[in-house]
Amino acid sequence: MIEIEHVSKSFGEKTVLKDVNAAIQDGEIFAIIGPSGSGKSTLLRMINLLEVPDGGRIVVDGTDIHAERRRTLEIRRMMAMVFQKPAAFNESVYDNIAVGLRMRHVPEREIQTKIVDALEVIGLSGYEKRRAKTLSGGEMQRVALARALVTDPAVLLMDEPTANLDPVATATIEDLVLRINREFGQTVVISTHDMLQGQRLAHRIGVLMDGVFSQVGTPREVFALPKNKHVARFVGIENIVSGRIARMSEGVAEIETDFGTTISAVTPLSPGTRVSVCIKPEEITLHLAEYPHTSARNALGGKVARMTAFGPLMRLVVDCGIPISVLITWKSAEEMGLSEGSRVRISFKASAAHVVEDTGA
Amino acid sequence: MIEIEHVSKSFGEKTVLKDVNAAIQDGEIFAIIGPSGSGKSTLLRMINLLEVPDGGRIVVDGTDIHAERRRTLEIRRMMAMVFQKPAAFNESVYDNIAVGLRMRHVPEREIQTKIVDALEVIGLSGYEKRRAKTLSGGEMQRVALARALVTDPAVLLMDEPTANLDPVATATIEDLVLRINREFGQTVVISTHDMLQGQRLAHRIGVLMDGVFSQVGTPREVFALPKNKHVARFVGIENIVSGRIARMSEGVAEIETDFGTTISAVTPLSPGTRVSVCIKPEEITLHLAEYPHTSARNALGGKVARMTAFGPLMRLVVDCGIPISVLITWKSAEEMGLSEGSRVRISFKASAAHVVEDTGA
Amino acid sequence: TGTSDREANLNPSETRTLLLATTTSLYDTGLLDALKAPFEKEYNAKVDIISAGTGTALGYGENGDVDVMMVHDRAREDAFIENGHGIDRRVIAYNYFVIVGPEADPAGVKNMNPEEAFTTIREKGLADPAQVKFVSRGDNSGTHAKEKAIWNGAGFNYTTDITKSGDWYIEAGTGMGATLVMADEKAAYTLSDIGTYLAYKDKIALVPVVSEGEILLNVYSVMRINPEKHPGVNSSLAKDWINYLITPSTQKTIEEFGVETYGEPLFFPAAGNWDTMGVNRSEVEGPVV
Amino acid sequence: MGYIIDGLMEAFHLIVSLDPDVMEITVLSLIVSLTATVVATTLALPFGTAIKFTEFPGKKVLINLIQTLYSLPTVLVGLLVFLLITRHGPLGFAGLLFTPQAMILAQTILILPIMVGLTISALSGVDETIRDTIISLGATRLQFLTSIVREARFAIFAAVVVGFGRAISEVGAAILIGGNIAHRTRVLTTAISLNTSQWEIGTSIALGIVLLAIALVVNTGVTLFQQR
Amino acid sequence: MGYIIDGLMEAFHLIVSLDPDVMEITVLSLIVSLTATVVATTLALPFGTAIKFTEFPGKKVLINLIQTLYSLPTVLVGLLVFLLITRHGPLGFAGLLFTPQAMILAQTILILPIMVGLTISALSGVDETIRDTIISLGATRLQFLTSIVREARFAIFAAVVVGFGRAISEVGAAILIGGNIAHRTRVLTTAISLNTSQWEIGTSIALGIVLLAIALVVNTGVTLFQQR
Ligand SMILES: Nc1ncnc2c1ncn2[C@@H]1O[C@H](COP(=O)(O)OP(=O)(O)OP(=O)(O)O)[C@@H](O)[C@H]1O
Ligand SMILES: Nc1ncnc2c1ncn2[C@@H]1O[C@H](COP(=O)(O)OP(=O)(O)OP(=O)(O)O)[C@@H](O)[C@H]1O
Ligand SMILES: [Mg+2]
Ligand SMILES: [Mg+2]
Repeated sequence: MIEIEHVSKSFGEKTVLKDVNAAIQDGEIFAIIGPSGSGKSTLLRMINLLEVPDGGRIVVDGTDIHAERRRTLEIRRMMAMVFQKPAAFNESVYDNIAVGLRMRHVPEREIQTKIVDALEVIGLSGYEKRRAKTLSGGEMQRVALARALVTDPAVLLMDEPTANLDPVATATIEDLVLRINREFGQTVVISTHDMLQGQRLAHRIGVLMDGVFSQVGTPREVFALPKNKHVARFVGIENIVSGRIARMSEGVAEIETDFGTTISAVTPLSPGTRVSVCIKPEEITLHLAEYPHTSARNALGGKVARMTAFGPLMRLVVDCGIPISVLITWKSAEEMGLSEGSRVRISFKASAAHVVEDTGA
Repeated sequence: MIEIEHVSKSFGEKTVLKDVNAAIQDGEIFAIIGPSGSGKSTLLRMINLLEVPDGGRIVVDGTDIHAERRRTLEIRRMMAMVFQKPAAFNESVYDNIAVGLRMRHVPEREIQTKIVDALEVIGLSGYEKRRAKTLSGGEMQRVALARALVTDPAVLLMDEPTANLDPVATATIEDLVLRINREFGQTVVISTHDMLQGQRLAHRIGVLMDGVFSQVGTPREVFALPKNKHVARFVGIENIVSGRIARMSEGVAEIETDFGTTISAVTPLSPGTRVSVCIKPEEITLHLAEYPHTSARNALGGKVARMTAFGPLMRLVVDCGIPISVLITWKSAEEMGLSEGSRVRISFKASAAHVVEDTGA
Repeated sequence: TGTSDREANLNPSETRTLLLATTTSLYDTGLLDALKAPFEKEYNAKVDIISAGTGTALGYGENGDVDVMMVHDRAREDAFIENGHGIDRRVIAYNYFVIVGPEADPAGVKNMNPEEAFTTIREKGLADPAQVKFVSRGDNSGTHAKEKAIWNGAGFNYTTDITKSGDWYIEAGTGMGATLVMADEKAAYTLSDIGTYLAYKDKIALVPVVSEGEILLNVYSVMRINPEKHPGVNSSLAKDWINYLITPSTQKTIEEFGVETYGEPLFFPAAGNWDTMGVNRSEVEGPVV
Repeated sequence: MGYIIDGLMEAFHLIVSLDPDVMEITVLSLIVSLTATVVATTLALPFGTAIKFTEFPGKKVLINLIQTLYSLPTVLVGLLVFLLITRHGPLGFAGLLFTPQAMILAQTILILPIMVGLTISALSGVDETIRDTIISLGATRLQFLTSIVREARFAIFAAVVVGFGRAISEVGAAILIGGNIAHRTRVLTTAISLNTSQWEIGTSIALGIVLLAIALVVNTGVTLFQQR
Repeated sequence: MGYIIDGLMEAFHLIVSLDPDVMEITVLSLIVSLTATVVATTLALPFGTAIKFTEFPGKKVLINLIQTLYSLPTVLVGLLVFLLITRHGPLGFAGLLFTPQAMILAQTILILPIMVGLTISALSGVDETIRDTIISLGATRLQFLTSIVREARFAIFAAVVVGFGRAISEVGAAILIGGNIAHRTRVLTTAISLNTSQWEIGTSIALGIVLLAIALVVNTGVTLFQQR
């Protein structure tokens, strides 16, 4: 188990981590997401003993790793890290992957088998003799992963390991990580800026923001029920509307938004509270303006302001006084004959509006 | 205009580019996508005169750039490149961004204004005095972009410029690129492994595979009508079924798949041709098994084998003899009460099945 | 043990070794090489010669790092012996210093006596330093000591009248050879031991202008390092070496040395010439016991 | 140990008393060696950069030869320069022999190979990505040179310090070319040699300490400069 | 120029004829300087690594002092070693004066600062990410040392070549400590000095060329070794 307790870290004047807390279970895949510069790499580096916290401690299997200097090597050898900027030794790919094993005095024959297998898995068979410095960005990232994996670490730390990989290669790597996690119960701590990757891989996600974990939870929790509007915005909830709870009726809150409209939503918060209402674009149903009113509590009229492709979906921005993003399938867009300027109605259930308290900032 | 004509390149024994051809228009945003190691960076580096083609030529505004050595500097100065592994000069962030301007003898006062503006745009205001070597991965990537942009290049080359950025920062950068492209008519050549980014940004996309552009076209063309099954697989079309055109009836081909089922599809190919049928997961409609038959030509029964989150959507793998991926909204999944093991029917229109000829390999 | 030979310590089967320190000008004549071969054979020993500046050579001696010392600077030898470092000095040979200068002899000192010549050079040098110059060893070597003696003999105070008196007087601070080369380059006068001059004669354009005069006498001696002060020096072999040098046959070798190469002898044997050199007879002929 | 203590005391005394003779030779040492270092650096930077970043046949051999010249004995350099500037030599007309200028020439020749070699070595330490970035940003040849040198500045300063160290500590060429003439071409090393040959060990050590002291001052200056 | 041509001819003759005297002093030169280089390298690698990768107060000052010692005049080193090993010196009992062993000692001391300094410089050229990677992979102290040195090997070999060059070309210490005794402590540089003092310029140049020739051989060996 990796317990991160009140960890803080500053570089010069700049405080990067204020008070980071988390407990990562054995065998868990824990993803750290957060804006660029929020300290993801710093945190991973501290777990890997490459950086020392200014305050707090990191406890691995009961050992305060930064305090027990005598056990440093042992602790490091049970971990392996894949760096965000993978460094290539000025050697062959083979020798690059072999480094960790040679340090552990693994017999050369075994090393060879392991490396051949690893190269196979990462899709770089036959690259043994290549000078690692000449690899492409994605190739080097995979070699760095192989270098970490061959040491069979109990804890695998990965800092944006697929940043330079295309979806197909990424899928391979993710499958690999999932497999070793399942088969060998390896603990994996991964930082990623790929929200989908967090969703696909992680058992739990920690959202690192402003020096703390703003939220730690399952992917569902984080993506569907963000704790505050910053997390909400970061995880891609585009529709965030500020307002105040005006009253409660039948367990449903009426929220007066700052734009005049009223939104009904389910929330335990009491009247008078200032809140943000988060509505995921995919939770919104879109109809042509003439469509009969639905049962959904919330319905707004508007005009399609922009239509853009969004992978398998189409993203519409509907101007209802405030711009609201809506995701629909290409099919329905086509069926409805939508185009920019079309008059539409959007609606969403009271339960689809996620309400979070506004706490300053 | 950048004309890439029969360009080839080998490193030692390894042929990376065989015969690359493309014409990139002035003011166009051209995205290069392709698997890791396919030569995207190499191609960009050749346009930037950092690498010399073994064969073929690259013509920029009528000049064969690798032949006219006298004009090298002039040509380089009309371009700017953002490297995949951005290099930081061992100086402050300010000095890092100023390099290109100082080379062009821009007055220091103007440099200062430009840098302050650029830092503002990339979200790193106040970073002027930071040692660039200590920046986080994403911060450095943005600084490298600023370094390129401040020189006001006519051609902007970007090698996976947002690989290390979170979606929010990515969106900022993309907006920036779109804006300068619109406002100043800058030509942009970008390599990316982010399919959505290709879709969002590019006017046209070139798919680099096996040393050639397998397909060049608008995002819609590339993603909806991939030229062959490799491109199809690469752009994320998960359902690719091999078969043979058995007969044509009423302009619709009956394709006998290698798995026994028959698929109806629209195609100009003639009977007897071996083909792959590509069906995008989002084009497939999913019903509970008891649902009355639809008008769709193709309908198959099966069982839900796996359900996984896919961002705003849910991805199901339905076992219909062959595994078929289907994307549906969380809402419909919920409404239908789906779970792993549920018996379902999938259907798709004949026009939704994209047929490509199988040409060996 | 009294004669704990360091060579023997390193390699017991090796022959005994005598460490001999000497000044460069003597070593460079090749005389010592000529003398050591028969000695090595006769005494089944090895003679290792260290050549250095007079000061350095004496320095090695003061520290007891060598067994035998051969220099030509009586004043400093006396001090050395007085301080108890050296004993059993024997004079083995002598010759004369020469004042050399450009063929054209711009100061016109040819055939003057040394003191007169020096006086004239100084006078003309002060008047026209572009034409008349003097290069001094300037290194407190035996030769330099002699030069100072001549200046004194001519009635000058060396430090006040000569050094820093003008551009004509060049204090080189190097070896004899380098000084000769410098004098040649600058068409200047200088004082040289005859051995070095003869060795350089073909390479430079300087000619002897004054070679006679008592004050030019140059006496070479040998002494051993005092084993009481420096236990461990190879004392017995050192005695053998000194005695070997004063034997008539060795003296004859000294007398003949160089004739073949230079057409004239480089040294006069000490034997029988104690008067000329102004030393005691015992210092020339008395065997060391 | 006595000598060393003597030497230290004497050095201290010479330094605080600003002994005029010592001052004179110290200043000359500094002038000669600093000038030689500056000249050699000025030559080594473009040469080194050209060799490093140009591909030509025999490049490896050339680098090997340059490295071989690290072993150039100072006396040999002295001799070669002597033959060049002696009255009868090709440059004899200039009357350079036994002048500080000639010593500068000799020391420049002496340290040039090591400065070129270490410059190449320093530039090799610069990441290729930095090189690409400089070129890509549209550098002229000169801008490329200055940018890359700037990036390698720590290693280049190390090379400069090595060059200066070799120049100021060498004696073979200085004595042969300068002649160790008092008040004219006597520098610290030739003075140390002279004192040693006179077995003035205390003074030799004192002068050695003076030499190291000025080297310390120069290096501190260089270090502060490079950290600007 | 005549002398140079004479020197070249004589060098050629000396080399092809395998002149036994020249062979002897060449071999001794090689043994002394190579040994000193090896010893200094063996010391410089751990020292340099320790200094580079440990933070301690006064680190910058220490590095500055080490760089200052690049300027150590060879004569001064000779004197200090002399005072150490002279009969009445602290190590006098060992009888090291006028032996090749003592010359090795002196040359080791002479080149140690430059080798430590250039090792530090070489290690500074290694990217921090490489350093982190080595540590992260679970290196022991020794493994860290060998890995980082391996990664910096080109720059370290450059340092070795500099050290060897300085060792084999120095004469001040060799002559004071070795005494330039024929068949015992005469090495190439002391022989060159001797010949120069006898104005045998042709022979001096010839010996200088021989010296450069063996430096070439050594450097080529090192180059080939490092490219393995
Ligand atoms: N040595 C340093 N000196 C000053 N600031 C530093 C230093 N190292 C890191 N930082 C700053 O600390 C912050 C956190 O850096 P870190 O690399 O952990 O971010 P990150 O979350 O991994 O970002 P990214 O997603 O861009 O990789 C950044 O703003 C970075 O600029
Ligand atoms: N100097 C070189 N020697 C040998 N092979 C090289 C060299 N440089 C590049 N390659 C190979 O050329 C291929 C193309 O490299 P390139 O960097 O262009 O790929 P890429 O498409 O940008 O990949 P990625 O998406 O991983 O960045 C890679 O397989 C790479 O290993
Ligand atoms: Mg990071
Ligand atoms: Mg690439």
